[in-house]
Amino acid sequence: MDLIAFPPPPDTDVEGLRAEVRAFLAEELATRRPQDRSRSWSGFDADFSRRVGQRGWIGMTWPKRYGGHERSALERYVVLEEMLAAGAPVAAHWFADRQSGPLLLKVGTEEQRQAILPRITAGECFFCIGMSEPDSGSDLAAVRTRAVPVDGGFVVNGTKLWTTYAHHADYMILFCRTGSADDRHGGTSQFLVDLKTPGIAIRPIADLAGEHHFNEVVFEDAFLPATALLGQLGDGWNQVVGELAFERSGPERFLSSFTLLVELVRALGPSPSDHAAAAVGRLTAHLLVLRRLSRSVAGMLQMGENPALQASLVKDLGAIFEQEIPDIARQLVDAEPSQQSTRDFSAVLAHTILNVPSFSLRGGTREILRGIIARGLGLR
Amino acid sequence: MDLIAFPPPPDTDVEGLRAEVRAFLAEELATRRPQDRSRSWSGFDADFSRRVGQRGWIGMTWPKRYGGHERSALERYVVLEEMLAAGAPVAAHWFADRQSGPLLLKVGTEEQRQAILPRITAGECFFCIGMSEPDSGSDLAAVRTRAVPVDGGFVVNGTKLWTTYAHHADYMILFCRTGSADDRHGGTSQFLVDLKTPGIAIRPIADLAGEHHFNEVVFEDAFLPATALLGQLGDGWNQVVGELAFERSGPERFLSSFTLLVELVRALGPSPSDHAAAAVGRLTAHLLVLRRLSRSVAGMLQMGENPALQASLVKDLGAIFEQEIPDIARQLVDAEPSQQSTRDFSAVLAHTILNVPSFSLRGGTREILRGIIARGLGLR
Amino acid sequence: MSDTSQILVDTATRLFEEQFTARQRVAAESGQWLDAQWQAVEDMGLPLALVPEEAGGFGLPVVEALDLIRLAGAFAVPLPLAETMLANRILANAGLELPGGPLTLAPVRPDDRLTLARRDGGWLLSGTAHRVPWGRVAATVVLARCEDPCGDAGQDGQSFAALVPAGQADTAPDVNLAKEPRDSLRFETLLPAESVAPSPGIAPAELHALGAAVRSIAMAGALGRVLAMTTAYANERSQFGRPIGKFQAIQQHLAVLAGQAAAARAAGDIAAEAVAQGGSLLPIAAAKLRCGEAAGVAAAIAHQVHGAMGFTHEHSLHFFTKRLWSWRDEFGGDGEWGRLIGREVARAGADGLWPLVTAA
Amino acid sequence: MSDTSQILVDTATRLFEEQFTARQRVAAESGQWLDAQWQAVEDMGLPLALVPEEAGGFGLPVVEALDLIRLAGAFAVPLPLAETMLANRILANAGLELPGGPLTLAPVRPDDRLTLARRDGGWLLSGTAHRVPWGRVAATVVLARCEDPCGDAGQDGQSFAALVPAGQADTAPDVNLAKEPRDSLRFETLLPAESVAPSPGIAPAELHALGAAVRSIAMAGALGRVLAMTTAYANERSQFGRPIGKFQAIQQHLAVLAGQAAAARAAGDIAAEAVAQGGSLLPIAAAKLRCGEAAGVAAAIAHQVHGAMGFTHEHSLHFFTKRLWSWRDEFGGDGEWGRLIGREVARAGADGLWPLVTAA
Repeated sequence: MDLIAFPPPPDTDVEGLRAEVRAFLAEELATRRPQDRSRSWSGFDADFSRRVGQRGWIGMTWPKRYGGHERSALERYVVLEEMLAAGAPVAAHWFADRQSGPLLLKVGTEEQRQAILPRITAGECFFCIGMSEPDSGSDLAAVRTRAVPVDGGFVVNGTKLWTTYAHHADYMILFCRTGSADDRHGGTSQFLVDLKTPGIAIRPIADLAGEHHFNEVVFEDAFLPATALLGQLGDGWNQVVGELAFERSGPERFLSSFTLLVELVRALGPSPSDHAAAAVGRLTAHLLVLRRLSRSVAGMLQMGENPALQASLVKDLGAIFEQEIPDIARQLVDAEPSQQSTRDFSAVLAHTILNVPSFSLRGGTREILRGIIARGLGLR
Repeated sequence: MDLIAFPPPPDTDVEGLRAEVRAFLAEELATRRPQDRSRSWSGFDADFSRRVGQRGWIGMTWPKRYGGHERSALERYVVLEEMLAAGAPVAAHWFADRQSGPLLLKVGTEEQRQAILPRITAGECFFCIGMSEPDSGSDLAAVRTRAVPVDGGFVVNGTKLWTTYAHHADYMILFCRTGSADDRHGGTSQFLVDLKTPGIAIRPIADLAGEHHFNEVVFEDAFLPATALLGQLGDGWNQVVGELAFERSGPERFLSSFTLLVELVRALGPSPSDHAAAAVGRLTAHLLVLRRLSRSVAGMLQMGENPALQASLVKDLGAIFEQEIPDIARQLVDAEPSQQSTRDFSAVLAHTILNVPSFSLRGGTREILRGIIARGLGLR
Repeated sequence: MSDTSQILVDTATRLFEEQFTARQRVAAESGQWLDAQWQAVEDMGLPLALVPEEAGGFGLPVVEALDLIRLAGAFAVPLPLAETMLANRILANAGLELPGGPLTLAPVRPDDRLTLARRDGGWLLSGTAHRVPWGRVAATVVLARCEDPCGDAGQDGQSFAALVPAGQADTAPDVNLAKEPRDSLRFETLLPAESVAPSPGIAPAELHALGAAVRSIAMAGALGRVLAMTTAYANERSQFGRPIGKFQAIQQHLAVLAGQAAAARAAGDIAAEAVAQGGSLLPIAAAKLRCGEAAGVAAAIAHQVHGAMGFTHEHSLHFFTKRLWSWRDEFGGDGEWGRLIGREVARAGADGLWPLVTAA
Repeated sequence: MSDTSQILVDTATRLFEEQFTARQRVAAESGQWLDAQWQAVEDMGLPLALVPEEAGGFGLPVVEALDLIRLAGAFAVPLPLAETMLANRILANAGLELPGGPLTLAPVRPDDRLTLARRDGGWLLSGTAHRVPWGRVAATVVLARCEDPCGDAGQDGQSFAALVPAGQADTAPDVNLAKEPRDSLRFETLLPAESVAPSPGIAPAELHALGAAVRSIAMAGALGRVLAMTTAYANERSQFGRPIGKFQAIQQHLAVLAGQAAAARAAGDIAAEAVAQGGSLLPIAAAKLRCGEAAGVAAAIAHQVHGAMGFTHEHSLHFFTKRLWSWRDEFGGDGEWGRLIGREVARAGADGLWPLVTAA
């Protein structure tokens, strides 16, 4: 396999849809400030998500019988990239649209799908992902949270960490141990957890800027009915690995700092210096290439291929790009970053500087991704 | 130990000496073209070295009884940095002044010292270093060249590689195996080898630009007298490691691309753009800091300390600096690099681009150095 | 280092260790003024460390006094210690009385201009100074030009130092990334004659350079701490069955971090010596630029090694990285100082570059 | 890809594999013209790959024809294949006869200007073109403005294509880092009427962009080869008792190299599609810049992994890295193309940036 040859993205006509989304966003976000737009996919707005659902833009590729719209992966891609480029607050429906819904479609029971998927597509049912734990970050197989079979279901004990928006979510996809701790991969399973279940406590974790997105979710003898099991008992590891290509190649992997690039262009004005023009031109060139790579992976996913390696390449390149934007911006425009600034550029710069460190950690650290790529090259 | 706190360099008055060296170089190098200057410490000129020796600038810190001048390490430093900044062809006396002479002083016999050192300081006896082998680059302990004791001396067989200027040198400091191959460190020794010894063949190895600096030196039953042993039998590893601090912290570790920086300033002229000024200013700032770090290590060496870790830090930072100069220069001045160009900037750029890859390989690869630093931090 | 200095450094280290824990830093971030801590710092006399002996200081060599600022950086001390040290030095230099209490400096942004004019036997101070450190709580030592009418001072255009008590300016609060106050102060303030004096040798441009020097030194301190924290974390945190510090990828990162910290430390030393020798601009510019660059590289590595843990408010890493990300742009960012050096190089010309480097 | 194209690619691969070994590359570096190899390439018809069927080409889709240039890059083919392909296309486009043999293009530097004027029933070509690829051996297809007197052509200022036989210009030889000829040609040359024709749609600026596109595509090919060579070397070379590819530090390097090679490949594809669709400037500019940047990063890693071995002339790595270091600056470097894109972005404005990106 030629790892570096990405096939051309599907040649789908999406410009009508794109215009529709732009018109919708122009109206929805008319008053959204740049510093709010710069939150990118961590902006949460349940009402906005409901309206997105009403437009048919959640679960776009899913079967109609589950509330989906049976559209192509590239059409979904267009909606998503337009939302991210505009800085729309997608977080409420985001995790379900990207990961949880597709997982339910792939391994869920008919009952689970019918109960949940239409509510997701309506923008009325929000998900969070319960993967990481205090001692299991990059080393996912080290999870200790455990579901023990009991009469009629399972009892769960343990602690999940870094669970984004658990405090607003209806459900968690829980990844935990159901077998022996020695069986690193085989002894794990996934569950569909209603967060109103007794025995689940959600505690905020402030991030370095003092904001609350993360949570610690503690399970203390939480009882899950047998129907909460998602997929096969003991198959959790394989199911999770299958999600990764979906998680690592989307436009969210290179557009997280895009608002700052927009504000940089605004601050530089219509007659940038030669150097500023070259710097912005370079970033734009990177963006064009990343977008092509990412759309190519979307096309591969649509064809049913497993572009896990290509997705890792996109995420690694994308994170470099997202992280260098604030470095470049602050060299081109003289401004001390301040989240409280009344100057858009300064406020967006501040938000971006404080957030970029996470871009090469979330969804697989840079070192883990590069290890995966190296293995793909035949080095390990 | 606080690894990152470098003591202030000794406060030695060296400006008189500096002026002397500058005057000497101004005359000696009046007609030397920039592309020749850009060879930095790989420029070879035996006549020039003899005149440097006549000025008392080789073996400056060595005892007078061996032809040295008993001057301070900082005085030697000044002579060296002036030579390198001017692009003087120092290679002929360079290896002996930096490494081989100090090694002889440290572990040589009185006979060896008296026979060799005065000729070095006179600029009439040139050295090369026989360390690397085909299968022993970073892994020096893997050397296979072997000296077997025979009546009255040793017989050497094996092949040394990358031996810079062996084809012009009088002597080689040979590092080879004298004990068991299982004893990775203990079974090695050093020898002072007269390159006119029968059984030694020197073959050129062209570098990527097609130039000849490197050699392969093949020993076939070459007989060395017992008096060629340098230091203790079996002590080669410790002796070599002791050389490293001398080899890794000098101005040659950050001035290798300096000629290009000079030609860049010339090409930009008296009124650079804001961006060009900032870029040159940044490089100059790095240079000031590197020079302070390097002179600090010179001071530590003079005090008899063993700043091996600090030297590794200087070399690592210095190589980054030397390697980024061509990248920055080509962004600031529009010129296609060509070694045959009649335009100085283009010719110097070409030479530098072709040579910078070696700067993070020679004298310990970047990865090896960083491993040493990590160990110094307590990580291994 | 002299024995006195070593004792001072040791005592200050103990003080900072005792007084500044995460709890104080969180309180300061939320906008609280740490009065008890300030008193402790003041009781030890640290704000006077840069004041000459004849003006009531304790005659510490300048380089050693500035080492306190490195220490404060290493403890993320959320107080205007560096600002007060500099302000007291400027007051003493101008022969004005040292008021005690926290002080700050203005202007700190290169485009801000403050002016003084004779009015009613005293002085009228006018103008706006942006992003003044701790402007909301500290008295401000202002450097201003005397403009017409200067009256009998007869020194139009000369630089004056003036002491403005806290609360005498229209204050628009703002902060840096570490939530340290960086406030806009609008002055239209009558000052008594005894609060104003000529400030020989220190004009606003020199103040800017002094500020750049102390921020460089503080960055060197913070970077040393970031290196120590990150090394310790790499040895503690296990993944895949061993400490992450055993992985070569992490080791290579940490070696780069150490290099940046060492470069910043040397740059800070360069800046301190330049201040001691009278404030030569080139080395201070180089130091500020180099420390600012080290700050960016080092903070990125530190967060990468700390992983999600370092991204929480609970972990202390951010107290240092947020300061580094702020300080690198205060008193002139990399670009501003780089241009200054680059223009000096251009003036010296290609063949003057090396002499410029060895003379700096 | 069509079956015909796949057959062509496979055949060309075999040809390049057979014909271009280190021996040929060394000979070319020493200044030798590889006539037998050129004949083999020409016999296969590759120089006509971009010529429309009606003008004697074999009607290959443009994107697939350009893939031959990627292949040539992957084999460091030391012949003006890309130049001849483009030159034949320009001649065909202008309705001029295709002469066969190696061709090149001029001008290739943005500041060079060539002019044509009517003279004695033919044309006088004047001006100097610098750094013309293979100028010393190839016939040159020139793009020039017709200036007064244009005579009955009556088209002052229009762009004309002209074919100048080899050896008709004053030649000052020069080379790039890979020792590929890059010669200055000074023309003061009378051409017969049938060698000159209007060149609708291709002016010197478009020629510059076409050149940038083919160099991007060639860089993508060379980078793929560099990745393969470096991966293989890491698996072969042992240090400290195991292949260096088992060390995490080397693995992380190679992953970065793979990312750069993938980005360059995608950029090359973007450039090829832009040429196929008529030569839109923005994607070509982006491609050239991105491939040039990848070239620098990737070549540095490749040499770092290859160690001293890759620094010898005997090892083949340098044939590729020297081309990468040269090609990134030919037909416009990163800065030139970045400025072009950046100015287009500035024209579109902040809110026009995203629409510009999705339309490109």
